[in-house]
Amino acid sequence: MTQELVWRIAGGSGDGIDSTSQNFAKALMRSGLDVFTHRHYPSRIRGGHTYVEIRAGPEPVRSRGDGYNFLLALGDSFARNPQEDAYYGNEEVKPLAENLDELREGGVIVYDEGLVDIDDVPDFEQRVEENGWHVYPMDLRAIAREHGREVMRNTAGVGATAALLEYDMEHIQGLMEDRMSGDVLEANLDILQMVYDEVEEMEFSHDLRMPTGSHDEEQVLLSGSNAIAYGAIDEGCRFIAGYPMTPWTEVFTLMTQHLPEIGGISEQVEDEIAAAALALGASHAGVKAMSGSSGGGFALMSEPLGLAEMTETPVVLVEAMRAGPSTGMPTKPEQADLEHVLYTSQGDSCRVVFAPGNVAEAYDQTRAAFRIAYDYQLPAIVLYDQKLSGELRNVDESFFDREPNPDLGATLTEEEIAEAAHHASGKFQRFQHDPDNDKGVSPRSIPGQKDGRFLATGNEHTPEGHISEDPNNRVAQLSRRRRKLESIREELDAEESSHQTYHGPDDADYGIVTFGSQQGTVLEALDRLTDAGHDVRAMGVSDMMPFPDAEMTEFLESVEQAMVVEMNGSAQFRGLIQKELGRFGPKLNSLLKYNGDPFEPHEVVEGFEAIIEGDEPAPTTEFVPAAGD
Amino acid sequence: MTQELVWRIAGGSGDGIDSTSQNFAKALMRSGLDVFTHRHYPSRIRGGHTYVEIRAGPEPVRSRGDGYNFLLALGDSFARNPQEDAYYGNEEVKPLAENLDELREGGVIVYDEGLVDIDDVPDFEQRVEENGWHVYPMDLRAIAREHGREVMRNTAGVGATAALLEYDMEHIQGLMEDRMSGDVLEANLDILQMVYDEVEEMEFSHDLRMPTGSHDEEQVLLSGSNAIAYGAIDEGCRFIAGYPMTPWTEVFTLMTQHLPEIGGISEQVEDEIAAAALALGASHAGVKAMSGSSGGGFALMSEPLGLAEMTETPVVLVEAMRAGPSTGMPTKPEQADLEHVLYTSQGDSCRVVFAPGNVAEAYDQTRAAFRIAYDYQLPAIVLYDQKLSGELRNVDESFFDREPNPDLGATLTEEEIAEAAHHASGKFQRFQHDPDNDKGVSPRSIPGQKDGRFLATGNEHTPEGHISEDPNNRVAQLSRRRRKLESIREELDAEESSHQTYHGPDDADYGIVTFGSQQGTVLEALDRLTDAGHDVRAMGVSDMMPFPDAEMTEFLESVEQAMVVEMNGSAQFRGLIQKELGRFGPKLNSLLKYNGDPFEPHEVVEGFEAIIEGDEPAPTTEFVPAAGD
Amino acid sequence: MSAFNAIGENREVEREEFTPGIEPQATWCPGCGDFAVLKSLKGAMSDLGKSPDEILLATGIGCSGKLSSYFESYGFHTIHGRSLPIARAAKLANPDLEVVAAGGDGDGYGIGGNHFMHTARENHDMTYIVFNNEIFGLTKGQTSPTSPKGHKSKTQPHGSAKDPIRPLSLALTSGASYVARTAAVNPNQAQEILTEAIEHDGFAHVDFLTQCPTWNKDAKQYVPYVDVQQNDDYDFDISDRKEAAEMMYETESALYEGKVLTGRFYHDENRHSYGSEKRSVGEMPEEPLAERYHDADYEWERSYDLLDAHK
Amino acid sequence: MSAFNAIGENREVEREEFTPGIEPQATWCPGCGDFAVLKSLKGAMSDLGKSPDEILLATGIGCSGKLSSYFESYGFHTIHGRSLPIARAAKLANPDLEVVAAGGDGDGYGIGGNHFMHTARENHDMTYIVFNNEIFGLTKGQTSPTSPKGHKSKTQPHGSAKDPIRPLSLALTSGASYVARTAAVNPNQAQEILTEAIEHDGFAHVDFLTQCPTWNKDAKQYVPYVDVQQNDDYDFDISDRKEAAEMMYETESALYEGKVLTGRFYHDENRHSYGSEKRSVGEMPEEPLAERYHDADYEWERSYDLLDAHK
Ligand SMILES: Cc1ncc(C[n+]2csc(CCOP(=O)(O)OP(=O)(O)O)c2C)c(N)n1
Ligand SMILES: Cc1ncc(C[n+]2csc(CCOP(=O)(O)OP(=O)(O)O)c2C)c(N)n1
Ligand code: SF4
Ligand code: SF4
Ligand SMILES: [Mg+2]
Ligand SMILES: [Mg+2]
Repeated sequence: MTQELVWRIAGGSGDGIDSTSQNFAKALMRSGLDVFTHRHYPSRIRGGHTYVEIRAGPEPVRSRGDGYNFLLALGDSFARNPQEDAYYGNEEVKPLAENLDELREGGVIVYDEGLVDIDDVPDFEQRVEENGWHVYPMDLRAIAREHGREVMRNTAGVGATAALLEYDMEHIQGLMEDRMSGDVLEANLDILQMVYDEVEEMEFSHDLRMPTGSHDEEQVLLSGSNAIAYGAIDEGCRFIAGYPMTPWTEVFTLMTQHLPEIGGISEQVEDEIAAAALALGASHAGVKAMSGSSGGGFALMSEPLGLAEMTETPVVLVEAMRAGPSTGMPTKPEQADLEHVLYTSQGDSCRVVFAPGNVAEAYDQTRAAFRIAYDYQLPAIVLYDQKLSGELRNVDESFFDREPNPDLGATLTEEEIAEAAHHASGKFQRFQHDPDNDKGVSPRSIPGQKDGRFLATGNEHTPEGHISEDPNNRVAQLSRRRRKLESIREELDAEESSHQTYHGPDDADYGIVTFGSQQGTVLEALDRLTDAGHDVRAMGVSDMMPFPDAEMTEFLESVEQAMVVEMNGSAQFRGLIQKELGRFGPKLNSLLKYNGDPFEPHEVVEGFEAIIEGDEPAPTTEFVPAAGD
Repeated sequence: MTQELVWRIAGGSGDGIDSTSQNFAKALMRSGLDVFTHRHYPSRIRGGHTYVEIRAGPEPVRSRGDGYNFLLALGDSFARNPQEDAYYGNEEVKPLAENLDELREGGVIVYDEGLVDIDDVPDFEQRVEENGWHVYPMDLRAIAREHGREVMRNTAGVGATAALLEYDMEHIQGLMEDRMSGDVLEANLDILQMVYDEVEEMEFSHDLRMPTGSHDEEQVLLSGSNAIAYGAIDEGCRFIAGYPMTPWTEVFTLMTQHLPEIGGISEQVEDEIAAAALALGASHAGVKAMSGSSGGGFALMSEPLGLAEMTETPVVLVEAMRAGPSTGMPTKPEQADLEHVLYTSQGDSCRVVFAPGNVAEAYDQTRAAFRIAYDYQLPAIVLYDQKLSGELRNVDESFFDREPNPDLGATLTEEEIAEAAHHASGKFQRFQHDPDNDKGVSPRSIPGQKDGRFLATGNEHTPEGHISEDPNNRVAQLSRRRRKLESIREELDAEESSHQTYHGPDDADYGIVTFGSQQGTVLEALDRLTDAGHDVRAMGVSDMMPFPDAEMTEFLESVEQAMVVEMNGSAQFRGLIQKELGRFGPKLNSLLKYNGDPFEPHEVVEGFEAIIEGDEPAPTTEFVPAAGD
Repeated sequence: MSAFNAIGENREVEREEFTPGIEPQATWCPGCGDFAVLKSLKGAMSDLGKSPDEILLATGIGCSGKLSSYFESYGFHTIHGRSLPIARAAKLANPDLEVVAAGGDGDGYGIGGNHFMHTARENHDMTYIVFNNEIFGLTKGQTSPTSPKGHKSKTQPHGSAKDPIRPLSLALTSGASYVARTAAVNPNQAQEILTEAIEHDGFAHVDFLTQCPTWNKDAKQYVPYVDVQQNDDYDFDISDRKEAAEMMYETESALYEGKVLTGRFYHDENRHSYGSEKRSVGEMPEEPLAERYHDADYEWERSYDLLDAHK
Repeated sequence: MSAFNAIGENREVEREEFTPGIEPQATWCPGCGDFAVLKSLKGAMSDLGKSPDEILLATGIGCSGKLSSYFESYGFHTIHGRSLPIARAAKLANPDLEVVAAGGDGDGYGIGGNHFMHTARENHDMTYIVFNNEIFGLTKGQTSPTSPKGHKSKTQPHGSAKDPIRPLSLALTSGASYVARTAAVNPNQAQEILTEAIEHDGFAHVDFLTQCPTWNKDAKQYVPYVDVQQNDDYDFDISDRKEAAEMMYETESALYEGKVLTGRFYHDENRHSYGSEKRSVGEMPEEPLAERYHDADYEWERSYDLLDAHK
């Protein structure tokens, strides 16, 4: 029986690939499978090589596979006329031509012969033969035109997929019925049926069939961006300010769509400096607030971020990484903003940074970010990337059945304020040198509260907030603010479940360490390495600041050598480990990738083998061996 | 004979302390002494405790001393009326009261009894007695009023100083004659004489006398900011754009005053984003250009900085650190922007950062920054701080007798462009994957050059500059850009003289490491430690990026333990060492200070003793021991 | 019951309540116009019966920005140029707060110019006071966006080559619904204008001429001043955009010819404030959001109830 | 001899020279108004006899920002909102270059609004083309500063509560000395206006209506358009600031009532450009700075000669 389907739908930007694939993934989920999606698209509104890959099987799917086994190659409606030596190549055939390299042996191809001319695909016949591919040309466009409109060729393609895999159509039909109505629904259902019938007539040469599975409970399909937005909502965040930027726009848009319905406020403002400043203003006035951006937009938040640190204004910022520097490759994932997010803004950093490893962690860690930001009065940042942002996974519905937490954290009631220390000037001492708790947190009042007035300032300040350059006050305040980070680390260490994930035997000889969105890929690779007889253990790290020194030390002490896997060119995460621990450098090897595509499991496997067997790693990755001791 | 004078002049902001002390320092230099100044002032325009300290002696002076031995306490013309529990205390007596803690035993005090009432200085008589101070009250204001104007009390104070130290007045008179004329000069000379005569009548109880010395050649007195500006001018920098911010304003103002005279352009613009962008625009158009800022202003340059990296636009930025985060303490020094400057802006950093250790290095390293920025087409940053910015030292005039270098670096002439590779689209290939040199540098054309047109873009791009998301092109371009850093490291390593300074025996057991402006203080402390029989060596580091891995490794391997001295609260420089080398953490101890005052030599001495003898370090510093192994 | 009992007390408030019970005393230079802003703001708030705890005063960075240190209320001394976005969000979060933003001419028309334009455009219900001393005070006297052409300073040694910006006209063009100019030398007018500005339901921009004797000019140079409402030479309708625009243009030009015109220049009582616009399209709750966090009975919405779309 | 021989060639330049010899073909959507900007700019430059190597085209980020990819010249595709400060510095560095900046309405009036205001104020000799499609195109259709009130988008699901900004009025108030609006649907007018704008010695702002059929509206919605110079209903003097201001106000309002007014709105031939102001106060050299680096005979000044003040 087929273990997994890895289905790729390819076409042009603006051709509806995204929504078609999302619906298909949902159908697969509904029929009992676990699913995982991966998006690839250009920074262009119309046309250009785009695909979405869905990996589905009866067992939990954590990552892309290596390659895929079913290609649905649609046309690109906005393909440009090719010319010789063209920058963008022949776009008309890209939905087919660009995807062949990764199609597994024995894979299935359905392409729209109405739009794609295989004569323009170099060496097509030969490659088909060499790889034992099964090719089914169909005039999907014609079918769509005949029974509905041209855009419905996506439906036709999905129908063909289902039929070829002998997949029960009811899930797809059900979804259409949920999403559409009237003539549009009719036409789509017709097309689906037409194609199904047409395929039934055909002869199949392939063995691939839809895997089957079942879920114990109701599932929901959602992306990292959904999960972040939901985490924020469940923590009582009711204010967001932002400015669009790929891929952060997804979280911003989701929040903007939900907030008015639940009595919250979303503001699209003039730039990201303002966006961050608004979030601070709203939080200061007593509302749980967030902002966020990507790349250059986050860079513009650098100064307000420091203001939040200095005024101890709670705020959550999200940063969705994409390939940099500068505008870089706006729709491609990378993990190269780690150092930027940790250190941008003048002065000693006093912030929290979490890098969730999957959809569920994105939800959990967004909640943790809010909790900590408000309890400890500092900025907390959720650092993720273009990959996690758009990656769909199924999660148990019950996972979300939790209590909301609108608690404002370290604040006082008017009664408490009346009891609290005030300075002779009349001001409430909102920034005490030695607050009662040993966390370094001095509770705040909210504007409008009686006798709670104080000054929040980005200058160094006395307990009541007045500007001060007194050296003793300075030391008391700065060290208290920094003490908060230690308290947070203690709190996180004391929690039942760590934000770090481990996989593999405790006593393994070798380690693989990664952070953020590459977690799933590394775990997948780990299984393969273990199957291949390697003695290896993996760690996925989410706590970037405060850093989990103890956990990381324990892990690295337990292994002889470790490989650090990250998507950037300067080994930033490895640098962070070295910085924080001041040792282990000679044990660490780096596996880097920065071509705009996330790691595939086989690349991690090959990278690992390069360490212990001295093999060449995959050509798309860069291997940086440990420093000689 | 007296070895050194450490003279402190104290008063209010806006009372001319700065220029008076500058002139006095110059007089001392002219009379053959080496001098070094230290400024302390509040973030306030008029009034508030201000002092300038001049250390002068026959031998080179590298740093402040511990304490000082002569106080000239003037009045604060803008002192506010004190109230009980006042935030700002009794400002009228601050010029005297605030300075007593650091006055050495047996020191001399001259105060203006016209303005300062010693009854308001707590325990004054008692402290005088305990410390064996020699106190000379004089009504300086009255003398000034009588012979000129009240502001001339500074002159009277200088006269009193000279007389009490039996210093030949001619140097002071000479300076006045160079700077003033007419009635003003007359009045000042009169006052000087009056005071001199008056003091001659008095009985001296102190032994302190002006030290004497001589210089082999003509000296010039200048600050770190002067040195940076002159380094820029000598490298042919003729364009600066900026926005005022303390302490960067000094470099900006100096350049703005000089540039029009030498046919350059200075632009004060709407904000720092624009300032950095203008510098890029001017450089792109073929002019050597710079910008800079401090704290929050530099934070705003984050996004343009990344654009410079991606478009390979040469530019020099200077960052003058002050105490942060946020507005912090605007007039106080700190070294807490190191990580910010290294990593701000999304994506992998590709920049050069130098942190000069003294006035001469500030000049040299600014030149190096320009040379490298233009040769390697990237942003180079000179990172210094409020201390170095305003610190005056005497330097041999001949030090500046060098050739200017207006070379634009890696550029082509029209003839060379004609020969160079062009793409079929007509564009010059300004971003070749594999340029002829092995440095990773692809030479550029300048707009207006025939057939040199190309596209500079912050997106990832092809050799001719067109936007591209092609994975192979991406890898070629990003790895080439990063290769430049390696080439620079090689170039720096190969140079005759390293940017790092060493002091003490090669085979010492212990090391002290610091960076930037604390160099002189550490060297001073080293001498004391050596005198006290410790076996210790010091290293002052200037290359922050690319980091001098080999030099640092050699140094740390040679010692058993090392102490890292830096002015911030999170041990950023120690973190950088650990990050870069991945080891030595267990050997490293941190000595931190972040109260707004730079280190004094004795604090470094005490910190060191804390390591090897387990003593308590000075209470103003924080000692962070090595991580257990 | 509100969690914010300082709000809407509507009691007699003495102007002394806005003076910190003890120091800090203002560190402005002797003769600085900034004192007059402090004084007139205290007077206006007292006239309006606002209590210190219901006011949020957000300031920028500059000598002017120190206003929040010397005016007793909730204060937010922000960063250079960013008082407006912080202030307007606080107003959205809790519309019951009395929100005032203030800063210098460099702060507001230089680095913060874009926020000025967009906040005015959105017509947030708040007052914005710009201390216009035609100079960067705190950084020691550089040319500012309102410094006259030809103005010499350390960063413009040969005199500025730039025409100054037109703050009143910019406010009007951008969409401010109340625009006035007053001067430190005329504290009575200043207090009246600030009172009106605070009462106005919309974005009220007050360009406040504050002499800087240390770097620029002293009070004398702003005298005599003319109140355009009091002077027969100036006859225009402040509710008429076109007439207001012309009067502003003249006023802005006149300043650099030594003629100090002050007064109300524009007042549009009909334009809806941003809060009410936003509420009317259903993008802002009727009750102040900040109250909700103190309402023990509020049933907080959960993502669990939004999952249907994901099934 | 100049080091920049492309400058001032003054030869016949075919518009095809501004088309890259081969791809990249524009990736704009079919029917996008941006094609018209490209076309009219090519036409204008050809009419003016400018050669591709003497032009620097600095663009922002957005669909509009891709102009520099498809127009053959020196190009600088900068970052979002920052084309103006980069462009104006290039002009100061080498005044002989023909400098054009371009970007979207979000880029220029949103995030870049402050640079717009200050560059206009300074009156740099350059042309600034704003592709005004009343939307954020590249980020997929969010409301922009010129989107009409009530405009619905993913980030304004209930319709924008904000009044749009007034780009022409802002340019005028800020100090632009040439202000025009043209439209993609009127390529002939566009080419003429761009030609004039480029020829103008000062800051020329062209608000270019570019339909975005993908997210906003298609070309039909900009038809019919009226050229205010060609239509007798509009009689005003483009050299008169006051009349221009009123016409702009009307034009801006009319757009949202479906009436597309285009043409020249303001032209001040007397205001000196920033470069000439700066030269006249002695803060800018007469010869282009960029030339100096290629002058083998130039005696570069040294700090050594400035040390007198330090002795
Ligand atoms: C981002 C940033 N840039 C620069 C500064 C330095 N700075 C502080 S106040 C100021 C300008 C002061 O002028 P203005 O806003 O007119 O206020 P004034 O002091 O005249 O009241 C500047 C440039 C800063 N604090 N932050
Ligand atoms: C600092 C920053 N913020 C956000 C973005 C994302 N972004 C790219 S283009 C764009 C707006 C596009 O709108 P507009 O300027 O009107 O150009 P158009 O695409 O409509 O031509 C935005 C927000 C960015 N690149 N940089
Ligand atoms: S410098 Fe000028 S603005 Fe600042 S306090 Fe002094 S007088 Fe006032
Ligand atoms: S999205 Fe709109 S502006 Fe962008 S290319 Fe398409 S039609 Fe043009
Ligand atoms: Mg000012
Ligand atoms: Mg647009």
